Amino acid sequence: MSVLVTETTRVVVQGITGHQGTVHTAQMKAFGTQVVAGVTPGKAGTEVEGVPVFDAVRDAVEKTGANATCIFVPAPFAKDALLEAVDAGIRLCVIVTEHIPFHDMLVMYRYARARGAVIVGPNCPGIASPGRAKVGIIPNVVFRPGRVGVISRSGTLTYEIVNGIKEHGLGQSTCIGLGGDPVVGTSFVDALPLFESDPDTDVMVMVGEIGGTAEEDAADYIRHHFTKPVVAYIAGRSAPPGKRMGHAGAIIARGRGTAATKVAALESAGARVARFPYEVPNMVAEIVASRARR
Amino acid sequence: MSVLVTETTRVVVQGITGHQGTVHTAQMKAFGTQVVAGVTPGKAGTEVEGVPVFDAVRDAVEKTGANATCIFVPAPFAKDALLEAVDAGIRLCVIVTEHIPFHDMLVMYRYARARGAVIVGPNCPGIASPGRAKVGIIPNVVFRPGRVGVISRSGTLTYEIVNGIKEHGLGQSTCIGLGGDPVVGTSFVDALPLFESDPDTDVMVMVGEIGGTAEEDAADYIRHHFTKPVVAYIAGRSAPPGKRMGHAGAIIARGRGTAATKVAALESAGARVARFPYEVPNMVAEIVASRARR
Amino acid sequence: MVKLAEWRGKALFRKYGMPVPSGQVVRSADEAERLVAAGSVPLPCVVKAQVLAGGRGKGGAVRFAGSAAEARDATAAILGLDFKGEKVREVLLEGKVAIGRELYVSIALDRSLRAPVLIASGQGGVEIETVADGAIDRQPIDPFPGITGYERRRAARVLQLTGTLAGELDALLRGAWSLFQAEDAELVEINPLAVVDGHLLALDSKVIIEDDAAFRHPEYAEIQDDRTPLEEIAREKDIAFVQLDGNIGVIANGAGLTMATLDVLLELGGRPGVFLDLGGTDDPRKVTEAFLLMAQARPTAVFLNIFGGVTRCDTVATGLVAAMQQVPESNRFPLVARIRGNNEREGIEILRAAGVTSIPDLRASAEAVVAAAGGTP
Amino acid sequence: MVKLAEWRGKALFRKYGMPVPSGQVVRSADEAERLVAAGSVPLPCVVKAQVLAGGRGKGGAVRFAGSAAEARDATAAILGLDFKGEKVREVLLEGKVAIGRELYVSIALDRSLRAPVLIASGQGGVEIETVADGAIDRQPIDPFPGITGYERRRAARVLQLTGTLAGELDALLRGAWSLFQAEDAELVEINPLAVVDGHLLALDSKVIIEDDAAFRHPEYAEIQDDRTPLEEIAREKDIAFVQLDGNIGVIANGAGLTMATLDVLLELGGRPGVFLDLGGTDDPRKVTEAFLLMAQARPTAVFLNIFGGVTRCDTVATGLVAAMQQVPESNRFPLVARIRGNNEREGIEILRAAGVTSIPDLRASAEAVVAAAGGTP
Repeated sequence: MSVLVTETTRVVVQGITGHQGTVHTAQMKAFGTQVVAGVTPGKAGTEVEGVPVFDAVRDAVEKTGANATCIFVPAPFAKDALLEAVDAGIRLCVIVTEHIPFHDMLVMYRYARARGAVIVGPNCPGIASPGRAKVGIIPNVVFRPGRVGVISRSGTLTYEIVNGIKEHGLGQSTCIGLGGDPVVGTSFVDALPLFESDPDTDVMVMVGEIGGTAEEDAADYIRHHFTKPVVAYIAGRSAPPGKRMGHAGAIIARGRGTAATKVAALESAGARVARFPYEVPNMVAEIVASRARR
Repeated sequence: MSVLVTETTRVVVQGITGHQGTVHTAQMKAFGTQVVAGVTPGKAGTEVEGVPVFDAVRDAVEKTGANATCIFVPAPFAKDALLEAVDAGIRLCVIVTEHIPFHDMLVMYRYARARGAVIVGPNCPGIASPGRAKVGIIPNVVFRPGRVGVISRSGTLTYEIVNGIKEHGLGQSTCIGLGGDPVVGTSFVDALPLFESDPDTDVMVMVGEIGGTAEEDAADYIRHHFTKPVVAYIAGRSAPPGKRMGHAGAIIARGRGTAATKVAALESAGARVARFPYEVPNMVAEIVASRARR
Repeated sequence: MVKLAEWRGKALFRKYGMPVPSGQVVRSADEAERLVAAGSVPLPCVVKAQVLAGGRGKGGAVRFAGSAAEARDATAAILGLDFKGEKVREVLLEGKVAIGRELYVSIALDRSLRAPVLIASGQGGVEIETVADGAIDRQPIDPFPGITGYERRRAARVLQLTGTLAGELDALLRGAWSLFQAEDAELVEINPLAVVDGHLLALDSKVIIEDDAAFRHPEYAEIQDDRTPLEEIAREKDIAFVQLDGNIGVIANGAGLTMATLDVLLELGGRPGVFLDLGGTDDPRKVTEAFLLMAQARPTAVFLNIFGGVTRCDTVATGLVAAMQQVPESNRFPLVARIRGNNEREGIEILRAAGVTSIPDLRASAEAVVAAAGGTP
Repeated sequence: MVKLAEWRGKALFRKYGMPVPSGQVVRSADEAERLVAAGSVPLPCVVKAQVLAGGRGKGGAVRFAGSAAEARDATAAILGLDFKGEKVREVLLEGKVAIGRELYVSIALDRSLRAPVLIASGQGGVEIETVADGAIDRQPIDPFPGITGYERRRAARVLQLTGTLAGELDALLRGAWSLFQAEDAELVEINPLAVVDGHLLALDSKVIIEDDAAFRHPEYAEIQDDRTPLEEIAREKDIAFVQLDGNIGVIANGAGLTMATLDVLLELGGRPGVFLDLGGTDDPRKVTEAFLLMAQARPTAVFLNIFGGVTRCDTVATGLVAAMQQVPESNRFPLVARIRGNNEREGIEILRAAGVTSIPDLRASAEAVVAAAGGTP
C-alpha cells in the first residue's frame, strides 16, 4: 500500500521535450517509476530518454495505458494540459509548473474534481513513494523506504526534512509536496485521510508555512479524525506581516493564517510542532522509538 | 416504491405567485402532494393557497425541509432559479417553464448533474405517481393508481395516453413527462433504469416524437438492459421533413431521428409500437391480461 | 430558429475574428455595378444569391463577373429568382479566390450528448451528409471550460493543417466557439473552409440562431425567415402555425398531440392543410386570435383537438365561440371538436350552447372531420 | 501582486459599469487648479492622496476644497508627502457627495474553499477586519456558472437595499464579478459603497491584480509597486528579493526553505537584512546575477542555503564562483555556504576550489553566519 501512487502507476510526462521534462523523466525512471509516455504536440514519433512521445494525451493513454500525468508545460498552457489529461481519463495529475494564475487553477480544480481526478500542485515537487514510484521532481537521494508519511506545502524545505528523516535512519512511506500556491488541488485535509487509511504509514510529518488557513483546517481534521502521531513544522514565523500576504487573505483569514495561530491550532490538536526543521527528524525518531517500546 | 417522487417528497414551488404557479400549487395539493413552500423574491411572508412564500430557496429548505422543486419562473430567469435550487440542496428539479435557451440548459444540466441533482424538463408537464405525489402540471383527472409506467417527450399527448390507460380500467405507477426540448435533464435512457428497478411497475409506455435520437438511444438501452414489456408510440410520422428540424440535427443524427428509424429501432428492441395514440391502452391491456394468465 | 443568410453569417465571422473574403451585399443591379466600379469588390468576382437553401452552384444562383458590367448583369440575372421556393432579394459580391483544399468545420448541438460538438472533415465543399462517417471527426465541447487548445489541435491534425495554417485554425475555432455561445447559435458551419494562398478563408457560412434566446438578441427579430405571411402573423402572436398542402385545419395544443392528430388524419385519408399549436395558453383571447388566423387560411374543415392541462377546456371553448361570431358567413367552415381534460364538462357545455358537439373519441372525431372535408374515411 | 491605486481601480470600475464619482487624477498642484477652474471637477471637491496604505483620512492624506485655489493648496500639501513609507506622487480630485449609508462589498479568493467569495456588510466605511463576524455575509461563487442572480439578491437583502437600489447593486455586482475574472484580480473591494441621493456610488476602490496572470495583462507591467529599487531590478530578473531591516543576506531556494532559514537565523540572534529566493532555477547565470544583486545590498555576511532539486548544487556553485570574481574587493563579505541535494558532491568541490567550505548541518552553518555578521549566537 501507499498513497496516490503504487507500483502500477504508469506516468505520462506532459512537456517531456522541455529541459525540465527531459531531466525529470530520467530521474523518475531512475527512481523505478514506469514512465510510459511523453506528450508534446507536434513531436509524435520521437523518443525522450527511451520514452515514446505522442501528440495528445489520449493517444498516450490508448497506446501505453498511462494512468497518471506529470505536467511540466509552461504556465500559460498548463490549464489546457490538465483538461486534456482529465478528458483522456487520467485520474492523478501532478502539476510541477509554477506561476499558473489562480483563476486558471479554480477552473482546473473544479473540472478535475467533477470527474473524480486528483490534482497535486501546481507549483509542487510531486509525490514519491520509495520503492514504488515517483511522479514529480523530488530528488531521489533524499528517500529511503520506511513508515513515515510526509505532506508539505513547501518544496526545498520538504527535501531538507525528508533528507533529515533518512539521515536519522528512518524512511518514508509516501511523501506529497502539495505546492505553496493560493489554490492547490490537494490540501492537507485532502491528503491526511489517505495517510490515515494507509497501513504503511505510522507517523505523519506535516510541513506548513504562513499564509492561508490550510494548517488550521488540518488541525481541525487531526483533532477529530486522525489517529496517527503528527509532527509539524511551520515556516515563516519571522516573516514580516503584509510583505506577501495581501489584504484579501486577511479578510478571509479573520485573524488566522499567522505562524502563531497555525502552531497553536496544531498543538491543541495533539501534534508536536518543531521550532526548527532539524528538530523534525528527532521528534519523529522519538515517536518511533516510544512506539517500539510499547 | 415509485420513481423519483414518493410520499416523502416535499415540494417548493419557484414562481408560486405567478398565475401558473398558483393554479398548479392548488392542483398539486389536490393530488395529495406535500407542497410545503413557495419562492418569489420580494414576497417573503405572504401565503399562496395556504403555502408560505419565501425570498430564497435556501430559506424555504431551512424552514420547511423542501426536497423537490417545481419551477414556473419565466425563461430568462429559469437558469438562475435552477442554480438556486441545486445550491440550496434540492435534488429533484422539475422545470415546467418553456422557451429556455438550450445554451442555458447546457449549463443547468452540467451544474445539476455534477451535484447529483436530477432535472426533469424543461418545457415538461412533470412527474406524477398516483396516491403519492405530483410535481408538475399533468391534470389530476387522468390518473388512477396502477402498475403501468409512462415516460413521454410530449405534454398533452401524454395526458391523452395516460387518460386512455385509465379509461381501460388500468392505472399508472409513475408518469414522467420529459419535455420535448432539444436538451432535457432526464431522457428516456435516464428514466428507463428507474422503472426497471421499480417493483411497482409491470409494463412500460413510452411516448416519443420525431427529432433527435432519444428514442433510438432508448431502443439500445431496452435491448440490452430493460426486462419489462414496452409499448411505444411515436408522434410525427406525417410531419414534413425540415419544417422543424434544422440542419444541425441532421448532421448529428446522420440518418436517424425520423419516425421510421425510431419505430424500427424500438420494434427491433422488442417493444410493441402503436400506430395511433388510442392503440396504446389496448396494447397495454393485452399485455396485462397475458401476464395475468401466466 | 433564425437561419442567417450567408452574408449575415460572414458578418458575424468577421466580428469574431474569423477570416472571410472581402465582399459587399447588394439589393439591385445598379448597386452591384457601382460598388464594383468603385473598387469595393475585387475583380474577378463571385455573385451569389443570398438564399437559405443549398445547391446554389448547380442551381444557377452563383455566377462570376470580370467587370462592373458583368457584375451588373449577373446580379440582374439572379435577383428576383425563385430558388427552391425562396425569392432572391439580396446578392453577395465577393472577390474570386484561388481555392486550394476545401475543408469542413462546424459547431452544432448534439442532443443525445447534451453538449455542443466540434465537427471537422477534410472533405469540405460538399454536403456533409454525403461524407462517409469515417471521414468526419466529432469532439464534444464542454461549455465549462469551453473549447480547449487540445481539441483545436486535434482538429488541426484531422484537417492536416500545420504551422501557420494550424495557428489560423486555432484562432478560427476560438472565434467560432465564441460566436456559438455569445450569439446563442444552434449551428455555426463553415463549408467550405478553404486554403487560399496559404491562408484559411471561410468561403461560405451557415449560422442558425436559436429562437428561444431571442430575449437576449433583439437584433435578430428583424431578420425575415422562410415563413408565409400568415405564419409571420402567427409568430408575432406567439402561435405555432405551419401551412401544409392539404385542406383540413388542425387546432391542437402541444407539439406531440398536434403531430399525433396529423398522423391520425393522414392515416384516415384526410389531408391536413394548416396546423396550429395553441401550446399552453390559458387566455381565451389567444384562442380567438388563433381561430381567426385559421379562418384566414381558408380550410375546408377544421378539427379542434384539445387535451386540457395548463389550458382549460372552458377557456378554449369560450375563445372559440367568440371567434366563431367574428368569422363572416361566407368564410364559415365545418368544425369538429374534441375537448378533453381540465374543466372538460364546462367546455363541452359552452360548445353545445353554440351548436358544436364534442366527440370524445379521437378516432371517431377524426373520421368526422375527414368526412366533412370531403375525404373518404 | 499588483495593487492598483484608487484612481486606477475606479477606472476599472467605470469600464465594468460600476458607478463612481466623477473625478480627475493629477500630478501637480497647477494641474489640480486648472482642472477645477475648467469645471472638470465639481465643487466642493475631495483631494485624496493616491497611496496604497489605508487610514488616509486620519493621516492627513485626504483634504477638501471649495475653490480652484483651495484645490491647488490641498494638492500641494499632499503631493510629495511620505505616507506610511509611500511617497505621494498622484492625487485624485473628486466632487464631494452627500453620503447616506456606507456599505461594504468585495470579491476575494478563499483559499480553503478554493473559490472566490462575495463578501457583503452593512457596516462599510471602516476596515472590514474590525467588523464583527456576524455582520459580514460571505457567499462562495462558483466560477462556473459565475455569480448568480440569487446570490446578488441575497447580497441586496443583507445590505437592506430594495427597489432601484437593489437593481443598481445587481448591476454593480455583475460588473465586479466580470472585473474579478477578466482582469485576473485577487481582490475587488468597494469600501465604502455609499448611498448618495438614492443611488449607489463606489467612493473608494481596492483592486489587486494577480502577478501570475501578467502574461494576459501586459497593461499592468508598467504600474509601479511598493518595491525598493533593488527589488525592482530583482523583479525584472525574476528573482524573489525582499529587503528587511537586518544585516545578514540570505540566499536560498524555495519559499519554505528561505522562510525556515530566516526563522533559524533570528532564533540564533542574527538579523536577516535581505532575502533572496533563487526558486527552481537551473541556470548558473541567474545565480551569478542574484549574487551580484545581493552584493549591492551591502550585507555584513551572506548565508547561502541550497537544497538542490530542480536546482543542481554544481550549477549554484558555478554561478556563485563566477559572481564572486566580479564583486569588487571593497564590497566583499564573509560567505557561509550550505549546499545539499542533487549533485551535492560536485557543488561542494567547486566551492572548495574557490576557497568556500560548505557546512552540511543547518544549525552549525547558521551559527557560523551569525558569528560572521557580528551577532552572538
